[in-house]
Amino acid sequence: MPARRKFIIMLSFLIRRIALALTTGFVVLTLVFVVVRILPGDPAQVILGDMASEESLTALRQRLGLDRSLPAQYLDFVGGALSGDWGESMVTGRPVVTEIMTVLPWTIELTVVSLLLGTAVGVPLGVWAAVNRNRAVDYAVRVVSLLGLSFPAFVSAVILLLAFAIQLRWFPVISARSGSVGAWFQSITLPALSLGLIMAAYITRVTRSAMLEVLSEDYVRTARAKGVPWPAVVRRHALRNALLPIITVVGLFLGIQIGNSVLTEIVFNRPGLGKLIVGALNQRDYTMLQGMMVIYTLIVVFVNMLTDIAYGLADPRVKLQ
Amino acid sequence: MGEPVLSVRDLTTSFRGPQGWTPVVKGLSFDLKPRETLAIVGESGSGKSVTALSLLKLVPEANGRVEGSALLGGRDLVSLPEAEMCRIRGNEIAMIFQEPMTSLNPVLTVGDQISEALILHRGMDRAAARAEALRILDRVRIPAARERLDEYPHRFSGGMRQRVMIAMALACRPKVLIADEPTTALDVTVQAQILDLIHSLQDEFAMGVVFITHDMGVVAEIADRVLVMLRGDKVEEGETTQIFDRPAHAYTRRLLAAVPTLGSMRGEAAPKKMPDFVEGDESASPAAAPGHAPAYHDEPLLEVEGLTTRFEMRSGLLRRVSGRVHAVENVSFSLARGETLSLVGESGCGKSTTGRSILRLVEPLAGSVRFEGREAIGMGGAQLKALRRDMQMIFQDPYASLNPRIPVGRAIAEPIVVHGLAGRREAEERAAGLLEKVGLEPGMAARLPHEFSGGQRQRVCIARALALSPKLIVADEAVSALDVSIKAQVLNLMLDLQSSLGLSYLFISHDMATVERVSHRIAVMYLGEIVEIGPRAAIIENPQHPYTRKLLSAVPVPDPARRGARPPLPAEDLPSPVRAPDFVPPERIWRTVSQGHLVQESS
Amino acid sequence: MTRSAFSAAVAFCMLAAPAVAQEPKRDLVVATSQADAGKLDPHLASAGADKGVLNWVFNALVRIRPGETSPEFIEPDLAESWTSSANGTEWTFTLRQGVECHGGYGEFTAEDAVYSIRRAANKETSAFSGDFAALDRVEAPDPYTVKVTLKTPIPSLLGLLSNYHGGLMVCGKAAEKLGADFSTHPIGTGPFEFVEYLPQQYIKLKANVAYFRGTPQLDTVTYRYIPSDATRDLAFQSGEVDMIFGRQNNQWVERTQAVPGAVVVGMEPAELNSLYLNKTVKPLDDIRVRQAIAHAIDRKLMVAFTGDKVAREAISVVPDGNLGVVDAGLFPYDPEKAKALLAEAGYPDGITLKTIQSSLPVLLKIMETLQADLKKSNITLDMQVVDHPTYMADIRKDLSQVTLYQAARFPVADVYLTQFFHSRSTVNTPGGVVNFSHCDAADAEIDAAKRELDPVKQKQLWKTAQEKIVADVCAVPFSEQLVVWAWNGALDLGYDLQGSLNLVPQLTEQTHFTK
Amino acid sequence: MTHAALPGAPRGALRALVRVFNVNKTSWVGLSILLAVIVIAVFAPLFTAHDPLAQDVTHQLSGPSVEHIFGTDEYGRDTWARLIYGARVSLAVGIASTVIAMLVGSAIGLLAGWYGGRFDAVMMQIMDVLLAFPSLILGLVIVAMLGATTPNIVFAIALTSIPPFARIARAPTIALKERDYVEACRSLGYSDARILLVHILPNIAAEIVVMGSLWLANAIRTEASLAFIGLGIKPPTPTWGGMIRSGFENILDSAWLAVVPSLAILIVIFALNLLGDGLRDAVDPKLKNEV
Repeated sequence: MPARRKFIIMLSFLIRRIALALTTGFVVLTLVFVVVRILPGDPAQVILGDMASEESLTALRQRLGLDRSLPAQYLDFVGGALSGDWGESMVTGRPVVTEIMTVLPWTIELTVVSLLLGTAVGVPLGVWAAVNRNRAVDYAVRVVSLLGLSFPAFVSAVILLLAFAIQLRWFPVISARSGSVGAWFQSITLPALSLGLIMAAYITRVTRSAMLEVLSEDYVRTARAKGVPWPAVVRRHALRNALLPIITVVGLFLGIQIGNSVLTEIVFNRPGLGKLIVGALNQRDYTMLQGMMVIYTLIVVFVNMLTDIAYGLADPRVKLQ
Repeated sequence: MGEPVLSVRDLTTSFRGPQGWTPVVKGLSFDLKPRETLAIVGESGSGKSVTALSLLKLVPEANGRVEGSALLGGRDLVSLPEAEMCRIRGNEIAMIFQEPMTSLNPVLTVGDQISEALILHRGMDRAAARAEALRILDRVRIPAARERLDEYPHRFSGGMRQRVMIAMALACRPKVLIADEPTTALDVTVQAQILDLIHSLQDEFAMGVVFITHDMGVVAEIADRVLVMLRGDKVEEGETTQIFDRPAHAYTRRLLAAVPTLGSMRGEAAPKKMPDFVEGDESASPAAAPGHAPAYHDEPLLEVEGLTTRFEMRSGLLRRVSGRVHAVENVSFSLARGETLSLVGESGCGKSTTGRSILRLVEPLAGSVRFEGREAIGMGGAQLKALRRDMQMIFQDPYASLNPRIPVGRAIAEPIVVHGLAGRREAEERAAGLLEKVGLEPGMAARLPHEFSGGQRQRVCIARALALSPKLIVADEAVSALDVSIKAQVLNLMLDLQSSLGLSYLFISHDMATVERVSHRIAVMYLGEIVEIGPRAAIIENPQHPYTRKLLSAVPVPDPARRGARPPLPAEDLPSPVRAPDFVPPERIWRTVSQGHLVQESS
Repeated sequence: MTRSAFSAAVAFCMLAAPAVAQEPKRDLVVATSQADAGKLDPHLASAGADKGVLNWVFNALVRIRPGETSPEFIEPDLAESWTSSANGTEWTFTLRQGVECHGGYGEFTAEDAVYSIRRAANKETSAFSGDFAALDRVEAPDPYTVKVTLKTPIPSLLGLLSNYHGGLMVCGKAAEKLGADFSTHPIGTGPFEFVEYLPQQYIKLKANVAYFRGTPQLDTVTYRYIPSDATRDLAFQSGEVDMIFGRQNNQWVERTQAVPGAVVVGMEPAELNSLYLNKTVKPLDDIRVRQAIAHAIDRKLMVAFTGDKVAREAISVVPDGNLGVVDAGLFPYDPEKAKALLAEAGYPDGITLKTIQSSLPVLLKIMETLQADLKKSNITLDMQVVDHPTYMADIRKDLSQVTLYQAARFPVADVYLTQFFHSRSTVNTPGGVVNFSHCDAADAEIDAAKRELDPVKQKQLWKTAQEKIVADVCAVPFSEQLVVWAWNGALDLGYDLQGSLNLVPQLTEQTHFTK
Repeated sequence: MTHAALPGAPRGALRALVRVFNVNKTSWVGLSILLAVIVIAVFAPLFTAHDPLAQDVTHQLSGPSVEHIFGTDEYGRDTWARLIYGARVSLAVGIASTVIAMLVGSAIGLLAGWYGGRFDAVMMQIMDVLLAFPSLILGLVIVAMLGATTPNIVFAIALTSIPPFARIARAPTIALKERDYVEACRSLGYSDARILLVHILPNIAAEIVVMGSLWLANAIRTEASLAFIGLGIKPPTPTWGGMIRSGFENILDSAWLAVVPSLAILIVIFALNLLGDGLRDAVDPKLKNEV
């Protein structure tokens, strides 16, 4: 296929997906508005603290516009959102967009690095287990991967800190440092390891079962009949075909992970979306919650899009629809 | 011809099962000389494919064991360690497989897959390997090889894929080529092309070829010598002419007798049963006289008029229709009670879609399907459900058309219960009866499909189709995947059922010899249209349309004496039925050749 | 077992650390348990961790001496001296001269002070406007004089204008110029000035070289947000952090004290833990039932639960250490008596009380211990655990029969008594604050004490009020918890730390490292 | 024959089960572990002398000893007692919510895969949105609208777990839809419901069950995080998730408090996994087993 045509197909795919994402985004916007207001609790109370009297609370609610009718608030919110104005955090007074954008890179960085790590560990392990099906290696890998699945992230996080930051002193306890590449490496390694190992556990299992499937395919036999040595058969012929289910799980995980890495963020003291949303929730920061949940949805939609593109790259038979 | 290039002695391959080691190939010995083609013939379970895998040491090590010796260029392949075997496979001994659709790696370009062996065995760099791959693609006569080198297998047709497989196997000019049923999955015209190709390359490379097949027609076409296997044993080996003219072993004789031969029905008025393939009974038993004859004078059971089914292809930003697959285009025919009409043609000609459109498994775009005078198009809900009692379908792949998790007895009883014809208990009793009717034991009802052989499964499928006492059965390549002997049995069963129950069949097949045997009338389809339709004898003996002629001439004849009689066919794919969205099908003009024999005038 | 292994590991690490620092450190890193900064505007910040850091940046007219919490220790800060009229409604402050605002915003004058007080009293710009309800006028007759006029006298105007809550003085020009940005760029006059804020990471301050009490001895202060207890501890052990907010239990104190060179301090103000009983609902409307509950709570056990190093028994319905607190004679622990009282009130099989409970671990743990304790007297707590904001909202809607609440207030008995026990403050009413009990037992005494100018008589009124409230069993106070901090022993705060009203130790120009 | 059929049926089912397990011997190990866990949970009082609710300030956070084999928590409660009593609630809530998520998720996946087109697109988009909503917020909304009862906890956990199951079910449905035997079902006049339930679902069930066994760990832990927002089991009832959460607060002092319940979860999902793998092997129709 000529490159130009490929490009056009990709472009039209992207445009359609983005249009879909926007529709979804609008639905989410409405949903979020309603949901946030259903939540029990009162932002004014949180902002003013426990010494505030009922009078000052009423005054603050008025100032925040919380006393107006819901339709009026909704119109305001949607209008603002559409024109790119997400408002200011009710608690800190800083613009929601600024708050999200300051921590977003941290979250993306952690997710991407741990994903790479998880893949780098999980795929070879899964392949190894599949090739040695029902031998000791296979059982060992399966048990280890279950270990990764059943241990909460924060337990492994603290163990990593004790081992590498306290005993060995290779890494700092507080990982939020920036600057040189060395410092970056120091700050990302342990958190990425902690999250990455859990991802590795999932990826190992998926890789194993996908490989078992693929290894019984006819083209694997063809490759062997060609005289391709077994390791190359596994790597070049089988693994590439096992990629689709791996991509599915990685995509699913990516979506879940971006929202759920709050414990890792807390233990390694990294800024991140997880901490931001938990904070917003604890303070009933309506504007912040609204902005965050729309961002989450966009991330999930975006990740799905990436997954689809990855499908297309991994398997020439998949057409971008 | 000189020294044998491959010399096999006492080859024994066993597999470990629950009951210990079971030999699947038992002490097989043979020699293969350069430029010689040895056909290994046998049915499923005869051990012929395992023999091929054993020679390449591709038998799974965990539960497979190979003994004996196989000398290739002075080395014994059986005792060679894996690392050295890797240097021999694809290099000195190569193999091509039955399923071109699944035997190529879908995520690598064909160029890469061919180059791989060259890089491995010839030590070429990527550029050199690529150049060589291109040369070989040209050699296997793939049109526009230069462009296609960088394409992925899914963009190739089955025939073209098999050419790629051959290119891959022959890239390093092996001394021995093992071809395991390489043409079984292909259309007849493509099969003829591939056989030609293998033959010419064999001469050029001075290869010995071991050709594994169950198709005696193919054997007659290409083999120098024939080795017949039965349940792991060699039962007979000899020159091809000798095997065909003077088969020594009873099994060989039965095998030959079971092969439908095109033209063998000359002078027969009605479909005729095949000789029964019963061990010990070598006299081919003639067909029973048909009970029901087609009721041509009554109102036709099925009348199809102007049936058109198209699939839209969308692309671009707004998902606009960018083209349509004209799968079925203005197809008209009628089918009498008790009659068999065959739809023949090659993959993609629309014959299956026609069948599925009639059963409303796909929604036709236009046309009418009248069943017993009632219009089936547009029927919904209860009406459609009732209609489906009368029209049933049997599919090509008996492995895929049964739910693997449901015991066959329940599978047969289920439609009876669903249509409220009987309660569960009675339905199960009826199922047992149906099993008996298709030649299986009622006690097998509790078994799962995977416990049956292919032929038995197809019988189960027929029993299930019969459960609702239908009037019409659409048999979509119903016997194409079966072994010769099984095929004969299933065909006979179908004919018996027709004569006893007065069934009508719409028999969809690409196998002209079988079609000749079972049909009253034949319709030839090409690119979604019927190009010729008429009584069986008229079509076979007096084909008018060029495509019908091509189709007939490509059928291999199980007679080595007539080898090489047919002209070589050019390497090309069938034209595509995909048309632009604004395409308007041209008006067709029909010419009547004789009574009921119509042919489309080629434009 | 594990703990000793752990200490050994920590000791090993400390030994392994290079001991080269000849020059004392000049950069301090402090870690709080809060996850992120709230508003960095002194008149809006209500969270302790925000107020703590703002106290290093801002001054007030007067201050409570660093290390102390009682208003008895009020001393001059931006004001050099002050006078008040005999009826206590007119106050005149004379300002210190030559005090410079951070960031080149010029000298701090009476204009700024007036601006600040008006800002703090304005409900649009301040969370503490309610405290200034009695304020009539504030004027600046000259650049160094501030005149405050009250509508009625209040017990502690100096407290109101001290370095706590609304008393902090902002620089008017900066607040005007920065507008909304002021809450992320605090500009004050204190020993340290704001440098930068990285969300969820830290606030960085640097020494204010022109500080009027002298150049601070520390160069920079980094105030880190580390919400995970374990991480904060580990960062302290590894030496990445010099001072940490601690946990309120003996185990933590003992473990942290084992870190070589660590100083652990439990400081004032103690937060009082009380169970508030809604007098208006059955069965709590029967005083015998309330008395039974009071007898059923074992104060010694509640202290033992968190540990004597960080907690002490409550003595009154007002926290110990408040101006005016007395030993109000709380009911002795006596489960048998409790059961007898319940039987007498018609509940021989005990009672079940519905309570809305915060899921905040600190509070939940106390409540779970209390639950087990009350069970012994046949009192069942049906706990509906909700997240903290819901808890805060629901208990103010009067949805809980009994409410566990933990609080410290400005340490004058009046504040606590008014907010928790005066009928004006009853929840779910327009003036409602935190009177969950619907208590009205001592309204007269509380109001009288507000007007009383004689400190002795005032204290007597507060005493009577406390005794009446205890007798009416509006609430059952049981323990007080200290605020725990730990720091590297090489750090000298520059004063003796007894406590800090803002719950974060005050840093002064004197604070420095000795090595 | 008819006479023998009735009493023979359950025995036949049992024999089928034994046959299923014999295909993959490790299933027996999984089954034994699971039964052991269930027995211990149901007959918890027989396996400990301690009351899981009894507090004892004099034994706060004491390490493992003869008296308390897994030590005590910060209230001085026996960890082993809490662990085995906690198994009741945790397993019930975990299994119930996982099963509900499996049922609803697979139903959505099946229908979306079967009907395709716009319905599919909309359903999957809804799943994406559900996936994007943090479980804490969903939980809070449920508390606010329905109240914090145990069935609602199960509902909340199930709700957040639906999307993965929907995706797992959808892909094979699309693949099976093209199979001849499904086409055969249509030609036999079966209803869509029948085809989906009788002919497609059993063929994708193994994948879903295996996924479910992995998901259980998640569900058990989610209970604890929902407890944080008030949608959890009421104190003082012990749950594994709750134990892990409060154990985390003391992880530097008493690591066993978080590790012991984590190991318990590990053991349960390990057992379920062995069972699940065995099940998958056993019902594998072995379509490819001819050599």
